[in-house]
Amino acid sequence: MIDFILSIRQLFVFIFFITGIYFLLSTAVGLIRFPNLYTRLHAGSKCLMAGGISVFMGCIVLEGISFVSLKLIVIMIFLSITNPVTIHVIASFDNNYNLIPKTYTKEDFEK
Amino acid sequence: MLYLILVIVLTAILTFYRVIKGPSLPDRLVAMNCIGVMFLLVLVLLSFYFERKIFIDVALVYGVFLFINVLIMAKYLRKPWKGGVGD
Amino acid sequence: MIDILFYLLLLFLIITAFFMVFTKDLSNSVITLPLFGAILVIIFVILQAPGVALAAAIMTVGLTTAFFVITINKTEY
Amino acid sequence: MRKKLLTFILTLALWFVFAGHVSIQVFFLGTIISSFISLMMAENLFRLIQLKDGTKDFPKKTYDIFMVIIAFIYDVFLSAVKVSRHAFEIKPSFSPRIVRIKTSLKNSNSIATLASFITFTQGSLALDFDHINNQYVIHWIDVHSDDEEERKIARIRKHLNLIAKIVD
Repeated sequence: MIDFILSIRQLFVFIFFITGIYFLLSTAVGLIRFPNLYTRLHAGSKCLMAGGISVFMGCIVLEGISFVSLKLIVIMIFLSITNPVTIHVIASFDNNYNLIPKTYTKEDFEK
Repeated sequence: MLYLILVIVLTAILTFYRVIKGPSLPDRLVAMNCIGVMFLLVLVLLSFYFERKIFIDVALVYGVFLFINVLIMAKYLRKPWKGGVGD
Repeated sequence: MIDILFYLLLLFLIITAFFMVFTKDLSNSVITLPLFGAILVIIFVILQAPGVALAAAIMTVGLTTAFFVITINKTEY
Repeated sequence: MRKKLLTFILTLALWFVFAGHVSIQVFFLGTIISSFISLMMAENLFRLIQLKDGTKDFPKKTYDIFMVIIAFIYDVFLSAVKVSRHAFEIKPSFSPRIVRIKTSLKNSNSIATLASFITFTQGSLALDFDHINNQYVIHWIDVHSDDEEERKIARIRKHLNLIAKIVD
């Protein structure tokens, strides 16, 4: 019975790590091959976070219930909160998408 | 476990191509963010490989400072507005 | 097996250092600086020195890059 | 008083997680430091985090927050599969488009939460927000016709109803 539970745990760890490798590789290939800035931002936000979350989940399953897994959960929640903020800040780096904010009137741009 | 770390480091070297040959500044910033998160994963996995719990603290501190870095770069490296109204 | 990882990281360190020195634009060089620090942190972790790794993570990744970025902002633009 | 007590318990729990083990010294030092933090910063902390109806109905609200986190992780994996399929094609084909969507959320906290949800749903990326007209500016990665656009906007409405239950 104990061997059965151990083998199930090894299987889950293996699956999580394989999916993590796949998403990280797709991040690198996407950043190289995509033609535009905004499409690169798509690859840099979604695939990267999916790979990170799956690697962290594999580590948590490998560790079990202890303080180390709690610390890993804290890192994971911090990463998943701050990555959209980072992507949004980089996306508003240069305003090239024909958006003029409404707070500036047209006379301000004429000056 | 060690093969996983090797694959992630090779992926980071592949991503560094975008830092070398990026047309504009935000492309390089996105690639820098991706390489930073990959190195955070490498730090966590090395802590499990050596079985020393204190290495996770290094990963935590590194993650906090990576986030602050990207925000500072995006605030201070951007060019001001054409009208000169920029904050 | 750990030696292959160590030599791979040293190769990556040399690549980032050469790119930092030989680019024309100054902001490209600043963007590569935290990557240099991160590789240094991983090398310290492999050499079993967590205290030095914590200090390097705070110094190289955090403070030095922030000072350089603010200095470039006050001189160029 | 309830805000200060809640801040004290949360900070002490975070202190124990970061310390790594439970002993009497960790408890005494954590009590001193987290009491300082809760006396100084409780008002500012709860001014930033605005829940609906304050801290009433706390167990039901934790269930809702848990459901939001589950939906978040599910969306991340489902959208990463779509983007990675674009990455491994022989000739990558996109049809990007920039769309504006009106929302009915008023609270600035819920607007930020919905923006991070839009960044992680399938093929959308929140670029900016107009505070005058209450509308998001969203970049889609593949929209081939107008009907598909309607269906994808309807998926965002579902997240909006989920968030409006907790904050706003």
